Amino acid sequence: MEKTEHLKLYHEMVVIRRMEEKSAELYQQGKIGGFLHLYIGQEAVSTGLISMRRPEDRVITAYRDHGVAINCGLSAREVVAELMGKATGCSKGKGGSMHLADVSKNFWGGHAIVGAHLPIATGLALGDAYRGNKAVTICMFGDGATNIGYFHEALNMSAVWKLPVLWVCENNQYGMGTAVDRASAVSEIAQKASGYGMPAMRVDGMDLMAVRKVAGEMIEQIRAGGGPMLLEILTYRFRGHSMGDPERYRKPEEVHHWQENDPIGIYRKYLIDQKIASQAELDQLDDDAQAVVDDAVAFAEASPEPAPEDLYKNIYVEA
Amino acid sequence: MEKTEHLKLYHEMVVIRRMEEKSAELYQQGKIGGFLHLYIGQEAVSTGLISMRRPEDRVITAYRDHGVAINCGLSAREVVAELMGKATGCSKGKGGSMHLADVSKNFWGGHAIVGAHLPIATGLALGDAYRGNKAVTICMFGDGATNIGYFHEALNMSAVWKLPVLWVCENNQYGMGTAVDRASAVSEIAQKASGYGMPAMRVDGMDLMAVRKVAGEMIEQIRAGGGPMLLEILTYRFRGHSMGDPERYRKPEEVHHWQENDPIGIYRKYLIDQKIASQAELDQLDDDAQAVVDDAVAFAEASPEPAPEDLYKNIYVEA
Amino acid sequence: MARITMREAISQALWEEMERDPSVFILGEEVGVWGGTYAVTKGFYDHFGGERVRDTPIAEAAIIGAAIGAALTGLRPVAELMTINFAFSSFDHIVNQAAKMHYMFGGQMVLPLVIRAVGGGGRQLGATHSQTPDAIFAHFPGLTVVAPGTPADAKGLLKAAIRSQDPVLFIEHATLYQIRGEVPEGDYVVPIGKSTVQRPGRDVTLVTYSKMLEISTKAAEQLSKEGIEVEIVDLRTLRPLDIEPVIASFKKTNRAVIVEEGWKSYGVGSEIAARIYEEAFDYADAPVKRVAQKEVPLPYNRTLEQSAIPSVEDVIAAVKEVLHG
Amino acid sequence: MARITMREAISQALWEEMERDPSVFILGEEVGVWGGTYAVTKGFYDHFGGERVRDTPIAEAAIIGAAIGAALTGLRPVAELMTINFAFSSFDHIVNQAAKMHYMFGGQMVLPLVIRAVGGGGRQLGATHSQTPDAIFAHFPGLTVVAPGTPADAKGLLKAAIRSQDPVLFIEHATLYQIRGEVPEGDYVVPIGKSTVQRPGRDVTLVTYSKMLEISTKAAEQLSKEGIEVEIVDLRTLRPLDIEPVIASFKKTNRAVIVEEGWKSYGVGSEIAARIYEEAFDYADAPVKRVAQKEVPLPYNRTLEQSAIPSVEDVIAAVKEVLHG
Ligand SMILES: Cc1ncc(C[n+]2csc(CCOP(=O)(O)OP(=O)(O)O)c2C)c(N)n1
Ligand SMILES: Cc1ncc(C[n+]2csc(CCOP(=O)(O)OP(=O)(O)O)c2C)c(N)n1
Ligand SMILES: [Mg+2]
Ligand SMILES: [Mg+2]
Repeated sequence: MEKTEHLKLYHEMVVIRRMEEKSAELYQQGKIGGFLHLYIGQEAVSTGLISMRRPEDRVITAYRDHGVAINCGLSAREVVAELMGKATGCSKGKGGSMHLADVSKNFWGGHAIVGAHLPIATGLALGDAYRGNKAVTICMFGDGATNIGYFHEALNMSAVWKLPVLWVCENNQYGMGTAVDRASAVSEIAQKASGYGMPAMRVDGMDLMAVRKVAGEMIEQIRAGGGPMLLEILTYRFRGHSMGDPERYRKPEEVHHWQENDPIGIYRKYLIDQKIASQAELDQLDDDAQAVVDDAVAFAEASPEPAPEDLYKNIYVEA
Repeated sequence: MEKTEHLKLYHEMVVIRRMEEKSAELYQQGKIGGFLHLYIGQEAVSTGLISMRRPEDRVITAYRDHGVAINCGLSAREVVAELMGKATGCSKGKGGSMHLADVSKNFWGGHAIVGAHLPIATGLALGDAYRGNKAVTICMFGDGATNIGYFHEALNMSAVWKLPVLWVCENNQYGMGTAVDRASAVSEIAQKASGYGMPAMRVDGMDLMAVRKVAGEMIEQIRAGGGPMLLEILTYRFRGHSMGDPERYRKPEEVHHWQENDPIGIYRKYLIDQKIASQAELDQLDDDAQAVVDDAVAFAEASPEPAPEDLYKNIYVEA
Repeated sequence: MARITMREAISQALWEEMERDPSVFILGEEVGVWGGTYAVTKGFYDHFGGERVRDTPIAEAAIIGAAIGAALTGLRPVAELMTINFAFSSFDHIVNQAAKMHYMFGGQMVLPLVIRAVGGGGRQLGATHSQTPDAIFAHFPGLTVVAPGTPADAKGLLKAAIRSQDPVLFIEHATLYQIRGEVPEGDYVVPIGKSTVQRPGRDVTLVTYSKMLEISTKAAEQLSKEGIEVEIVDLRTLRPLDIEPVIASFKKTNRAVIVEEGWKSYGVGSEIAARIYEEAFDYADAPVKRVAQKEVPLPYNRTLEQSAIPSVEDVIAAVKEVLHG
Repeated sequence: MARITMREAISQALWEEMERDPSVFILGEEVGVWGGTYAVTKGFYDHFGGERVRDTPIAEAAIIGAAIGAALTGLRPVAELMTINFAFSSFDHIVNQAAKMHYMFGGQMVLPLVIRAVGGGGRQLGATHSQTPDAIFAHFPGLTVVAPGTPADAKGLLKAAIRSQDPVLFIEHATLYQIRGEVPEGDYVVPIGKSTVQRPGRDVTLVTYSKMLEISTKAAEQLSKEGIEVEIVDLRTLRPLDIEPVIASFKKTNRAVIVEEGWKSYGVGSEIAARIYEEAFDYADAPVKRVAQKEVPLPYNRTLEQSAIPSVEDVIAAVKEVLHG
């Protein structure tokens, strides 16, 4: 892997982190509304994972989608603008935090109904298989989503039809306030693959390089015709489920323990230890990231609201 | 096992067989309407299984429910009357073939939406667990039903809550015209239990004694607090999915092969080989069974239709 | 023009569109090897192959979800729900996903998707299998809901649905498959979102669609013998609703009966009645009358079931009532 | 009588019923340890324990299915759907199973089941999370659909729902939890299926329920300053619908406005308008007016979203229109 690639990924992670911190602020100020689910703590998951996709590979995820959007190549500008409901947002202010997307970047959203995007991912992969494309669909979802029927129907169908999907469970150990064991019969999500005769792996999601390795291998096996696979990525969200979570369900010590496992810190240390980058270079990237976010916020703040008549646009393609 | 019990079970199987044959006739004559799903070929499954339940154990199944109803102790009279839509039917003519039930016999139906009764079974077992009853819920469903989300949600929830349910898949190898392998990622349904950390067994459903043995053990393990389990019972339906099935999806040879494995014939042979009953005794039971069915049909034919005003009864308990 | 059944008309539309456009494909339970539960896709599997006529597991959410996903990639899936009752097992994907994705993502996602679903009662299938819940789907903006009542409309509207860029719920009626009618051959497309006068008349406006068009037509024929001329407006599309022909007719007859198979409360007739008054209040000479299903889950027993579904006699009685009070 | 919030009133009803009857229990996502997403069940888990305040997996069909099954065994489950939008993920269990089982099995199955679901828009949650689809549930016979608009009704109706032998969908509104009102202490039960006049008036009948009662009341207060006295009829129950108070009021005022938060087409107002004309055609001095949500999936942007939901101004304008044409 090239140094520039390393630096790019580090930069992406820091952009996500800074953007999320800033979003929390904007939310407190009432400039972002609705639900806001931060990605802080999980940055290495999507940054590592998506760095292994080819442009033709489709990505789809749940409502915890800000980081994924950045990794898919959306600008912080259009992400923050969407969070603020502006016309310049990637979904023109109609989607908000939970519905980021950019089809031109093969990023298919941002979906707010838990698990409902899994069957849709099956269809994306079906579309590629139908045409004989060599693309892989990467579908991300939470641990909580593995208990809903959609998960089952989607994984089963993808396996019966041997579709090119990588099913990626971001196991951050809670679905809202419910620990995995209180909601799932098996605590290792990867085990659920056996009901679909599907290969599965588990990987540490705080370690970007580990995620890259496993994800890269699986994606290429799928591309080579290996059929769908399930990847469980262990991670943790440092913040509440969304803004306004009373967090009665986990102990501060637990959170602190995980915060010490900061995926950005780990990657930073790796880059320095491996002499891939210097402290100063990384500091510079940190500053750059902050500048990217500051610019995005300024852009979003200055952006126009959608026009009143936009209310009636895009209900149907054919009017 | 007592001889009388053996003879009772043999008799039950033959009653089911004769009743199903007669029902097919009544359907051709237009005396039964709607869909009619015959149980011919699968008699040993529910006869063996249900013979192991205690009266407090609840039974719930899908629309292929005629045999199960008989095994649960409903009379052929009230079953045939229901098939003919008569007021004397177990569901007062409102349910029909797919909606037989008798709550007083702990038989909770007959459900026509594939898989939808599985979450309901979870709730039945929850009701018993809540009260500390030592009852087990026996929930039967087809192989095709294991691909719908309801299966997943129900099994997972039952496992998380360690509920007393025996999940019984009657794998008759087709869901309508779709062979198991064309619809399910794994061909052994029992394998699906591993995604729920649930013990599972497979048994030959043409062999009543084998079914009894395995089912009996599982039911008592569950009663003892072992949590839910999955039992796959291999069987075959000798007739079409329902009346009017073009049967383009399977070869006559395949059907013939299985018909030679007739569960009634197998049990009959067993009873004679083991010198439990004589040919003559069994012939007598066959005649009895025919008489039971003839009586049931006569009863049903002579029974009144529901009154016109019954249309408005039982929409709500509270009017 | 050939005189063919509704089943043949639908089958023809599907076949021709699949021949015309390789991005059109079918998925659903028993659409392939079996040939379609209602034999609509008989012969398709052999001709087009299993890739384009895809048998699915019993997994309605995945069927619709997969169709949505495939549509997003630019294909034109025609998903078949064996009956519309099973749409309740994929309701979220129909009303939350298919209906909203184009809007919610600011127009970037396009879903050229058709969901065919067979509805209607009258076949002794019991409460869960006999519903006509068309109104509840029509409640959702973003969804297009079509329900033809003649073989020609079935063909033409299905073609339009397949060519549409929007998600279309196409509701067929199980007891209409056998009816016959003249159907233009080849590329016959009927625009979605246009109500039409199926039978001209001067005395009463009768608004209906789908199966109840057949019942209403029979009623109109009988009434005609008594000198009462009913004008039948067939909605054909429930959303977007084209109320114009209804209003035009009502302004002429000043009386209306609405006939639907589904339940009356919160049904199709509620909306039509409300619209008639909103747009032609001053033209009303008598209260608009709704004929609909009795408010019960449909029972299995044939006599009871038939008594709950609108009959020719019910329609005749309603017409006479709006005429003579 | 104490002046408490709607949240407290609902919480109180649940708490008291659980204390009174050990067969009452709660299940749903985050009802336990979290204390309820909308804090309705805060403190319940500690007091009643995890058996009676059951956190569930995210599996809406299983939540409702399990509640149905438990109800069949004689328990009285109160299932919470975090929002009514997720009822679409358990739609079959609500409308096909819960609503039909009593009838379909000839009366032998009894389902004393309550489904609490939070509905409504206006909080920038986007199209899938902001719906008011009350009408579509009310379409199904066998289901009881309740949607209170005041804290007192919320308490009294929830108690009635829990004690009912029938499955009840109890719809709460997310932006009503904070409103305050006088609520009788202790065993206060409001019968299901009774509409009520919440504000007497002589000029116009305003029919509404749930959140729109608050909006309509504000509008009525402003109109009153202009000398226009609006009579507000609160439906409270959508099925079975008690139209009598609506008709009685309309026969007095001869004019009506219906205000609902959901979409207009095939909505609650359609049914009410149709019923008014059916039962009081000769009393109508002006067309009945419907105020409802604009026919769009609700957008995230606050200004756009607000412009789509009926406002006090919209109601005032509608009232003036029916008065002055
Ligand atoms: C069908 C459905 N049910 C419930 C919800 C409410 N809800 C939103 S997020 C969430 C928790 C999901 O947990 P998980 O899948 O682990 O994702 P995470 O938030 O941890 O990323 C719940 C219950 C929903 N959006 N959709
Ligand atoms: C949700 C749903 N989808 C589809 C159907 C139509 N259908 C009825 S039976 C059946 C096949 C079920 O197969 P299986 O579960 O194997 O049971 P079997 O008929 O073999 O006993 C199908 C698809 C239905 N009733 N419900
Ligand atoms: Mg999680
Ligand atoms: Mg089967």
